[in-house]
Amino acid sequence: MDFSNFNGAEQAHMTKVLEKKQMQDFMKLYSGLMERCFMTCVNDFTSKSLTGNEITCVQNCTDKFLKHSERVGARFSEYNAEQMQQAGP
Amino acid sequence: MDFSNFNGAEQAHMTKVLEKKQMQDFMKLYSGLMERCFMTCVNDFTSKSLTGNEITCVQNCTDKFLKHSERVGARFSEYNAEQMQQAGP
Amino acid sequence: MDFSNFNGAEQAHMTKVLEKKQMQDFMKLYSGLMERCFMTCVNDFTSKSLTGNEITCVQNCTDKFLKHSERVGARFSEYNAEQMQQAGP
Amino acid sequence: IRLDRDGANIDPAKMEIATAELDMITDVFNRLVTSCHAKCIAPGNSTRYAEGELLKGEAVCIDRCTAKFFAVNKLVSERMQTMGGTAQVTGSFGR
Amino acid sequence: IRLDRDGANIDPAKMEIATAELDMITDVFNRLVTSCHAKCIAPGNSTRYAEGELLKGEAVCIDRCTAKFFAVNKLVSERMQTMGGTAQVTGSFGR
Amino acid sequence: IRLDRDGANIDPAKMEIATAELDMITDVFNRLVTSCHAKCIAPGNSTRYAEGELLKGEAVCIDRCTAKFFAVNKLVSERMQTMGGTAQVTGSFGR
Repeated sequence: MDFSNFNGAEQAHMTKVLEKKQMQDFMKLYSGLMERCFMTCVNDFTSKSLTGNEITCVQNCTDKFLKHSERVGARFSEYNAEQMQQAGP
Repeated sequence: MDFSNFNGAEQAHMTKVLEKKQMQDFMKLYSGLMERCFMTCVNDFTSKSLTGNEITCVQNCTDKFLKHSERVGARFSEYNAEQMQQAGP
Repeated sequence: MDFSNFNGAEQAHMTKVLEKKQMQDFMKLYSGLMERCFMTCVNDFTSKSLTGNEITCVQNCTDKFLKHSERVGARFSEYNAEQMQQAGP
Repeated sequence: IRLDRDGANIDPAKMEIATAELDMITDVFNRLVTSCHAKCIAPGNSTRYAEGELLKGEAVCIDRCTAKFFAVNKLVSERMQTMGGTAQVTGSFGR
Repeated sequence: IRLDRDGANIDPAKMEIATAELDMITDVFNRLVTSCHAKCIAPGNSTRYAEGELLKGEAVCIDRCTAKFFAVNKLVSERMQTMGGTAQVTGSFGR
Repeated sequence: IRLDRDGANIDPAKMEIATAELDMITDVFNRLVTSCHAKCIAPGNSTRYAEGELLKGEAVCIDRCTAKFFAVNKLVSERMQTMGGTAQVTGSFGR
């Protein structure tokens, strides 16, 4: 995204839009992660409480998903920077 | 959700937001239910009309999904009420 | 959708809503199609570049999905027209 | 009641209902595309996407799948009215 | 600060946060319905939807599934705070 | 044309396009995260989530998966332009 041809008011507006979108994204990432780890790790419904194995699995699943998402984000940024440079001045 | 620190105008605003959201939720539930029951029950494409078995399956699927969703909703409300009480005064 | 009981201002408003929705729809169709063809066609991660087979598969997947979506759209229009006629004057 | 530039009335409630109806139609259409793609295109192909054309059998399947999808739509909608689904479902949200 | 018809203050930031919270609750509820449906209703049925009632075993499963879903919700939420997840995740978007 | 508090112009059409572009980027990013998670993390694990670290093989897979995803993005986008996809697709909606 290139906002350089935006005036001050337009940049301020887009910053607000971006902030709202980032909050929504974070919530969606959170609930998506939770659903995914629940579906993968929890398979025993003979009791109401999580087993020790399920707890470990959910914690690892969460850690791994966040690291995965961070790594993909890094590659995504590099790619966008490259694209910007090729389009550049 | 605790709206007790909202003034009258703010409560009225949130009530409108809530009503709109409930309508959207209902539509999403409806189309999700329909897609799910279609995918599960309809597997024969040698004709344009539903077979007797397919009709029964779709009706049962709909009934069961609504009852499921109702039961989950009841547990969800209980949980939220508990959480509210623990946070409470 | 029947806009015949809308006045000029209301029709103009809905036309804008429709245009925005069509742009969003197109983007969603695009990204959905891309995800689907990626998931189906790309299964080898021993290298960074697409193989010849993967490229052919993605192109065919894209072509086929667009033709599929076009055909479904045609049936959908016919169905809506029928429904409108049955409701009609 | 809002006035547009030309002074004509725009009824916001009417606009909201029309927009919701449009959202609903779009949602149903998207699910129709996805469902019939899964039923007619994806599975039968052991050689995945060997061609970009719709095969004869796929085209026939799409037409039947679409017709059955509309029938299910009608069936579910009737069923939910019989069960008083609307009240139950939105009521079950616990708000 | 906006004034409504009666002259009362509406704080837009407060409204935005409340709306986001509502969206979050709805999203979690919808995922709960879908997940427990997949765990308790869909798979155990070899004869697909032979009846429209919830079977005894299904009802018990729903209650336990819901309890476990809330426990996972709490676990993941704590885990993300420990990892400073918020900063990492939104920061990783590269904007 | 709208004026903000400081009297500067805000072009609504420009804002709408920028917002749509942002939505698009977010949507693609989310699908990228999901797709490469399915390809690189989920399936290879017979012992499901025995550790919270990314394994060496997973990290390498993520990098390649991401590169291939961008290549598919480019391929599909070119293909749709060749087919005049835009017109066909939005035109097929029957409105």
